[in-house]
Amino acid sequence: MPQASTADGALPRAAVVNDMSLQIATVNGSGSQSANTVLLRALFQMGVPVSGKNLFPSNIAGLPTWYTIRASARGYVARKKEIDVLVAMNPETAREDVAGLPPGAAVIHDAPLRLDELRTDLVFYPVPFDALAAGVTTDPRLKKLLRNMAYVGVVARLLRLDMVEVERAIAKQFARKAKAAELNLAAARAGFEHARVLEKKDPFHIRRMGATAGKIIVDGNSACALGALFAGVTVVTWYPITPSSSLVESLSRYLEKYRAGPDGKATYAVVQAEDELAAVGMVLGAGWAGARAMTATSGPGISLMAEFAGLGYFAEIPAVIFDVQRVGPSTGLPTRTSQGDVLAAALLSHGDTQHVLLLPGTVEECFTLAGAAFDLAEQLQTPIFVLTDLDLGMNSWMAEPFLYPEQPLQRGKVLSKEDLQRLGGFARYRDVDGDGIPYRTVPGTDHPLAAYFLRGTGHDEQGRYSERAEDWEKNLLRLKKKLDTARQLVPAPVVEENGAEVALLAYGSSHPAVAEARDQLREERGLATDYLRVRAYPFSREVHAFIERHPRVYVVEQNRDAQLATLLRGDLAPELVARIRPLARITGLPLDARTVTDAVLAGEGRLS
Amino acid sequence: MPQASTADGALPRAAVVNDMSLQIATVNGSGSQSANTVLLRALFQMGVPVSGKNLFPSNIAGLPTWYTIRASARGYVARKKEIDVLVAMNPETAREDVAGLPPGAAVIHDAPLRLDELRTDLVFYPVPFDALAAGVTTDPRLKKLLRNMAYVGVVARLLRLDMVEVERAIAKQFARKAKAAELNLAAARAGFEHARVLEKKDPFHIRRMGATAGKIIVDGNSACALGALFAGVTVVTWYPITPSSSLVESLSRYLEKYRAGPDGKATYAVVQAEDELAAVGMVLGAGWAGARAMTATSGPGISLMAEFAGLGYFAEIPAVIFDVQRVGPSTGLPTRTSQGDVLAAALLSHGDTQHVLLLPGTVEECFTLAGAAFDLAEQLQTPIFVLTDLDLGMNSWMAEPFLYPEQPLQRGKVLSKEDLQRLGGFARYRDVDGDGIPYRTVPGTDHPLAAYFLRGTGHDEQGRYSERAEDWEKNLLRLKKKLDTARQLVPAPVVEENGAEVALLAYGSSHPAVAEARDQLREERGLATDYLRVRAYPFSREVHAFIERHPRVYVVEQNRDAQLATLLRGDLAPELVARIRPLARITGLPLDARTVTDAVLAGEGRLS
Amino acid sequence: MNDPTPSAPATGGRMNRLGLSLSEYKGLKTTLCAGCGHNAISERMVEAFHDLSIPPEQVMKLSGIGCSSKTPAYFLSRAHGFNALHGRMPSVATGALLANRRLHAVGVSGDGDTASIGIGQFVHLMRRNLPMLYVIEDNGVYGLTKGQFSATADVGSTAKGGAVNRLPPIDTCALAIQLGATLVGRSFSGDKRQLSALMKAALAHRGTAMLDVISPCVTFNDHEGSTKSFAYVKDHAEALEEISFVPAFDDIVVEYAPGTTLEVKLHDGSRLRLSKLEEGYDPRDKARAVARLLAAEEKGEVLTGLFYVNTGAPTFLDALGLADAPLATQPEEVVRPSRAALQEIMVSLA
Amino acid sequence: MNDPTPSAPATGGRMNRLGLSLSEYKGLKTTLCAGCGHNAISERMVEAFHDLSIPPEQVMKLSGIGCSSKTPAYFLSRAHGFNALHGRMPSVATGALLANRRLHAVGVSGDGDTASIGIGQFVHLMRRNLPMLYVIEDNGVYGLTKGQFSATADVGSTAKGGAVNRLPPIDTCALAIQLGATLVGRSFSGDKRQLSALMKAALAHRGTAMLDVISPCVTFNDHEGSTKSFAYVKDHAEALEEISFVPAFDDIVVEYAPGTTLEVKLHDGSRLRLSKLEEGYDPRDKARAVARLLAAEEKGEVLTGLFYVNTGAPTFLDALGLADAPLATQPEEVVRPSRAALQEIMVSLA
Ligand SMILES: Cc1ncc(C[n+]2csc(CCOP(=O)(O)OP(=O)(O)O)c2C)c(N)n1
Ligand SMILES: Cc1ncc(C[n+]2csc(CCOP(=O)(O)OP(=O)(O)O)c2C)c(N)n1
Ligand code: SF4
Ligand code: SF4
Ligand SMILES: [Mg+2]
Ligand SMILES: [Mg+2]
Repeated sequence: MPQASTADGALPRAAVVNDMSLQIATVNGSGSQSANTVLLRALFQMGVPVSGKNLFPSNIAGLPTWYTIRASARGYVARKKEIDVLVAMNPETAREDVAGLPPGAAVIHDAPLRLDELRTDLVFYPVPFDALAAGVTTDPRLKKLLRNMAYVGVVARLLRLDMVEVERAIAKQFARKAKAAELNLAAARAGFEHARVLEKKDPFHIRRMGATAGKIIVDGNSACALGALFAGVTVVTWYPITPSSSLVESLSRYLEKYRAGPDGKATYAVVQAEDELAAVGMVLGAGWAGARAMTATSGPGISLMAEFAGLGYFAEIPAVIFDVQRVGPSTGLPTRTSQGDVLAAALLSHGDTQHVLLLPGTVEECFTLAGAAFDLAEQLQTPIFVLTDLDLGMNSWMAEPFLYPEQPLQRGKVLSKEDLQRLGGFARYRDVDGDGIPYRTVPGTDHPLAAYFLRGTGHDEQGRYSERAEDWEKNLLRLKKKLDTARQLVPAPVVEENGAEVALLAYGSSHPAVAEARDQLREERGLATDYLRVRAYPFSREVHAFIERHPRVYVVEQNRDAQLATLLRGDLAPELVARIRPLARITGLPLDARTVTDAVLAGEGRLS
Repeated sequence: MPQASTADGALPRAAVVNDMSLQIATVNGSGSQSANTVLLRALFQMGVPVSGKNLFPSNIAGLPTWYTIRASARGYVARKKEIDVLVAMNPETAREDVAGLPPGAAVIHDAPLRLDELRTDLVFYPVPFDALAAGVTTDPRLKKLLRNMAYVGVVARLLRLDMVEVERAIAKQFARKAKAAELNLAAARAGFEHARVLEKKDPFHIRRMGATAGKIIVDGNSACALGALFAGVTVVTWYPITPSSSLVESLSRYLEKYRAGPDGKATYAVVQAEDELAAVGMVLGAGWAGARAMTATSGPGISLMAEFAGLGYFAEIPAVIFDVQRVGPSTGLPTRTSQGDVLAAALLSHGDTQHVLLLPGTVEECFTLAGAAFDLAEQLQTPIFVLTDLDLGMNSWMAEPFLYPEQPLQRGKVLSKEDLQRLGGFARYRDVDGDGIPYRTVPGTDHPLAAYFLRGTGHDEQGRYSERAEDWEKNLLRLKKKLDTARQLVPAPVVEENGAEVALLAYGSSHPAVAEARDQLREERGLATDYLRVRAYPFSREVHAFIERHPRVYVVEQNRDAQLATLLRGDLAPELVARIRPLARITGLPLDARTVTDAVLAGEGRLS
Repeated sequence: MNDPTPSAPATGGRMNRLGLSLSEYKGLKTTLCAGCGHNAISERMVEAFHDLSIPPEQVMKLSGIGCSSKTPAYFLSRAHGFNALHGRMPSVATGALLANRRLHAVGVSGDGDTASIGIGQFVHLMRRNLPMLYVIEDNGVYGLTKGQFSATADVGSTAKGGAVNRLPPIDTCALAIQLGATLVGRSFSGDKRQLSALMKAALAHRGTAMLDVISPCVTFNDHEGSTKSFAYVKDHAEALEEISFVPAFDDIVVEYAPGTTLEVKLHDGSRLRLSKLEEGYDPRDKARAVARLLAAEEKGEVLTGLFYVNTGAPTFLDALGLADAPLATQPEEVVRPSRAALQEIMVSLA
Repeated sequence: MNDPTPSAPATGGRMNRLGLSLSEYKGLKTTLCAGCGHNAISERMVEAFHDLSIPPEQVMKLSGIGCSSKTPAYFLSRAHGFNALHGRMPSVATGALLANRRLHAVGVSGDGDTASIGIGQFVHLMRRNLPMLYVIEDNGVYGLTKGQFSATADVGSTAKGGAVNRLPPIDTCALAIQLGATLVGRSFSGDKRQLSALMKAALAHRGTAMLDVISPCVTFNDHEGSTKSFAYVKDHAEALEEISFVPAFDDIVVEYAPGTTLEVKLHDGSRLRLSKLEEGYDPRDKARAVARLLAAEEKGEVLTGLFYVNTGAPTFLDALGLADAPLATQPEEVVRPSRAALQEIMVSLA
């Protein structure tokens, strides 16, 4: 470990090192985003595993916002239920924020708030932020803004961060804005200097370690965007909606930079559609015409795409739809996280419709599964739904650098002019290979037999309109077979197994909380658990096999209706159904480990 | 039994009496509807149980159409798999139609078609329809049309119908069009007369019986319309779509006739909206403002209503949505029947959304459950989906006359000005009574505390915007409780139980086929079965209890994905799940008993 | 309402004819950005209802989704409100008025809510001439989702992120006139006098009254494109590069005479050319109104005023022949036909 | 295409410049009613593509849902077709052209498909000036669902069931011009000469070409309301009262000179007043075009001709700066950035 160059070198006996949750309570629009990023990065640069979560309201300015940074030597990145260190900048919520803290927590607060009068079991550090900012600038607007960077300095000294790393982080943050970098640096230093007068009375310390070397920090939306970029997406349509907007916004920036063609022109199109019906309609039009096309949305958009989703399924059109889930039903909580669209997406549309879902659980998987989605869409000729959520999509996560995809793009069964010449024609909806997947042609294929007429109405193998009972039944059963084929093509689950009796099954952003809960169960209660993380629907055979090996399987998810558990109940052999123990919770906050641990213990009858 | 006054009195020994399926094969637009209705009515007037099913294409004129009349002394009204008597008027399908007949069937056909050359195991009756029509009129257009009534006459003589009843039926059909009645009568008589020359060689006979006295003939769409009419519906919105259009068209006519107010003005509004999103939006606006409001649609419309359905659920707005199901996915087969929207409707919308479904199985229940839907919508303050289908909705069914509803309209928990005065205000989303159902007010209530702000975003008990985790969780769990309350309020299942080990479970228009299949199983194979007909979702406790009493429960439905069985698997105690045996089929044709019988025998390992 | 004697409208006075003070027409505290044009519109709404002595309990407030669509919470707390779905307020308003034709309905929407996702329902609402006031709080952007272009953004305008809009704006006023709305006007959120006058005219009108109110988004909007604007914000952005900071602005207030043109400097330094219809303009000619709007657009001016009014057209509710009493409160005896009626129907089916 | 020498268009001749006969542009046999206006439009479509020597494999046919939307099956069997959802063809067409800008796109819609459920996507398509031919086969009713009114039905017209339409029609041409379509015209299904000319002009145009083709529904339509019409059908209905009977009609064919007005008697006895733009009309003035349309509407005339054309506006694909080669066939080397690119990005995130 490198030499710690914190403000004070020695650690007190009861020190809690590199294991804390720091929350900054502000109002949105007050400009704290850079400050929080600087704090996060400073920790990261010190080699301490971190994660950052923004809890923001559904408006633009003036409402309460909380940013939480977790530092964890053990690498836990789930939300921690307790806050250890609070930076209280918002008068409106300060009292409630303080009331919610566990005994022993530390509170850095704007001095005029007088929070120190509220409780005696906490450590309070009042700071005159206005005065600090006034020392840096006279512009009233800037003053308001620089209060934020001032708390960074205060936090840095109190938690023993290396101020050099804070300064590096500020330099990175304002890389191309010299004046901004200078002002912010001054504010941070003012905070750092002021904090000398504060007597450290809490146990929380940061020490340099080496756990982040070579890692990146990225949000899931950017990771999905990169996955699409390297999967060669060419048509991107969208309609803005939180929390998916930044996926397309980030993708647009990458496309501009990395996808100008040889003539300088765009080898992609990004279109802001008039609504989600149009966005998905464009994707289907483009997919039919041979492009790799995608859209990104959230719950309300998914509902609006229902009719087109059925067309895509039935007429067999490749498409990729990202659903960055937020809390529903209805408009719900647009800035809170959930896994509530699983059932809606899996069954989206009327009639006997079923879709393929991909469920990344980490930012690395956002990258790889986004890429896989484009391959699968063309291989299976069907819409693929990639389900992430606000927590995974918009928050900051550490990751190993993404690996360059080694496999060439899988474009599926597309017949060329030459194929048609050789075959003397084709039947668009015939199951030639026994896998339920037919062959297709794309418009513009220069052969008189290339064309077919795509429709959402009943058709025979040639794609001709048909109302015949046999044609309908045959086609629908082939589509079912195709989804069975999908079980083998989709990403297999990730299994951690050691012969335990109790198993956990989870997916998506529940993963970090479950991973941590398994440690808690084992370390605190001696309860060993096996773990399967589902990454796709329809379920691979491995999912069934895993459940066969475990008498009790807790299915952890962030919704009310135990949606993945419901899909499992529908898919499992009936005698296995009783093994499924739904463990579904929805509050809009990212899942924390303690909730999982307690629920499993309750299920096992071991809650003390 | 009244004196049979058929053309010939005596019956041959091998006669098959009052048990046949008669199919008329024409093209649509050729004007056979009146003729077919006359045939159906004539049988009905002779006291013979009948049902009539129209199998028509999704266009306006010129494509094959089949109308099937089943006459059954035992009262079976399901589609019969075999056709006994074919009237072949359509040159395009005649050969295939004949090929599909079982040996011994009779074929009445247009003489120039020369069908009698096709098979030797059938009875053929060639008829020169053009010549017959020419004897009645010289107008070429009328000639074409009157060929239809001519086959009525031929059928009447061959099957030994009482011509008096045919004539009565014609008189009823053209009650206010003397000239039309006259021409049609002449055509029917011409056919009847001509048929003298045909030597009866098939065994099929109709004899007068007394099984229809006091009954009515009606289609399910009209029955639903009447249910809505007598439930006091005031706002009706729609967007035309087969097979639901006739529900609203019929309702409009009844409203015009029976619902002019004292001042002659309309006490209802029927609005053809610009699409289904608008149709359901209007219903929610009207329901919020205190009206009994409904819309009717089919699959594609259900998909388009997804976003609003979630709002209705979450903001708790009464609404009634009729889904007359047709075959999906996508545009599918617009003129074929299915039960394919069960899952889509039950879960319609993103997030944790769940809806109440009513599932009428007969035209009587179309009437009563349509009425119940309006009560439930207001009692539960939520959208109620009434699922029928093309078979039930558009075909002709016998029924007992509908009974006048004795219970007053149930308008649910609505607070008046006086209530508010007394209570000193209210909280819109508070669970006052412990049943999950809150109290509401309607706009225009003349009290300063009456107003609340309805929204699809998170809210507290007062309806105020809230992003608090506790508010969200509490509200969502209350909504779940409300759906639990619904279990007791929805129509209970219909149970026929006699201690059998094998049980059938069905719903909606599968009922007639299942009822007949139970007889087949018992009579042909000695297999007694118990039977539960589900009439609503969420399932009442009786459904669970029934399954607890039966080790093997075949769930019969007309879709591919065993949709109701899937809901059952999600709702049952896990150890009961293995009892469910899905028996799902979808071809677009109404279910027939033989298919059910064979599938049950196969399931029981008793297929010979 | 209870006082049949005509009296001067209570503008400015404490109490209106119903004896209600202005504060009894207020709503919750706004959660929009300081200086947002939408707030000014809410204030005018409070005044208009108060001054016209409309009982708040007789009002239904409706909206879609967006910053603008939140505003019904910020006026008339004593009126029922329905915050619907994005772009779908028109259908909800239609249903609500079908249920209770006696109530006043006011719908608030944004330019994204109306002209992008909601243009379909907007077109059909205008066509039906449903009696209600429909207000577009028009800022050319999606405020709530942080500044993407809406379908009323000007060609060439630049978003905060740097993207340039290349699609022509939809003129919702020209559209409304052509489609059948019977009172159509445009104003600016900062023009108290004109906006109040238009609102009161609209509330008094029987038929669809559509007001497009230009209402700058101080946080994300940029009306004239990158060359001429961002003057103020740019300086500071240079210094701070802090995208999560939302500066607070004061409301812009303007006043200018009929027939004149006024250049307004917006918070971001961009300029808006408002041109007010002349005093003698006759708003009864559809074709002329549309022509004037097209001409102003060519000149790069935002024409304001009352463009079109037609007091003779039947409303949708009239066309439907609805009973005078609200459908929602028709008694059971009226809405459930008699035993005899059912009997008659059963006989017809026998 | 393979022959660079200019030659006279092969109108009427057997073979076109590609050496293809008319029959190689045909589609399946129609399943529409005999005499339906839509069939005549399909025939013109076959001729236009043939005469312009456009290779059928280079064409994409798109449509929504309705009798009209079935017609792409009845022309150009050798072209790929996409029969989309009701009212949603514009978005599908947009996506298809984004994927392959080299192909010709022709969209066929109905008045219900466009002006009722589809008006939202229509508005935005027009606004984008997407290079395609958009044809509305306009009969004022929903043919396929048996005769309910669409949003282009005239006020006062009567449906077969007896209901009277009370809502004003949407003029899709005026709308398209106002919104940004760059070639807009109207014709009548029976006017072979005018319709062919318009279609060919439209197919040659770069930008959104919108043609509203009045195309009577012989089975359900009634253009002028109960007083003046139903003459023929009524007699027979009186006699037969057979709603399931669809009589077969012959195609209506008309011919009339520019600047004149023609009264057409439809199958149901109703009359349609077609008025053709005069020879010297200048179709480059937006405001004038809209004014002419509004004026004709007031007179109860259906104005036909090429109302507006603007050859200078950038298409949507131009505005997006798309590569010349189709996006659909860009090779992997182009669409998947390099290893170095990923490396650079990873460094930026470290
Ligand atoms: C179906 C759906 N799609 C997207 C969104 C996300 N969304 C919320 S508000 C909004 C745009 C609002 O713009 P506008 O109507 O102009 O209102 P403003 O905020 O500018 O006042 C969008 C796209 C949503 N709520 N629902
Ligand atoms: C979402 C949806 N709603 C309703 C329908 C039923 N539908 C089919 S065609 C049609 C109307 C067609 O009218 P139009 O576009 O004018 O075509 P036409 O048949 O008159 O040529 C309707 C309402 C549908 N297919 N999809
Ligand atoms: S973001 Fe714009 S529109 Fe929204 S509240 Fe702020 S200033 Fe108003
Ligand atoms: S119903 Fe009307 S629109 Fe449809 S095919 Fe027949 S004539 Fe044409
Ligand atoms: Mg806006
Ligand atoms: Mg039409």
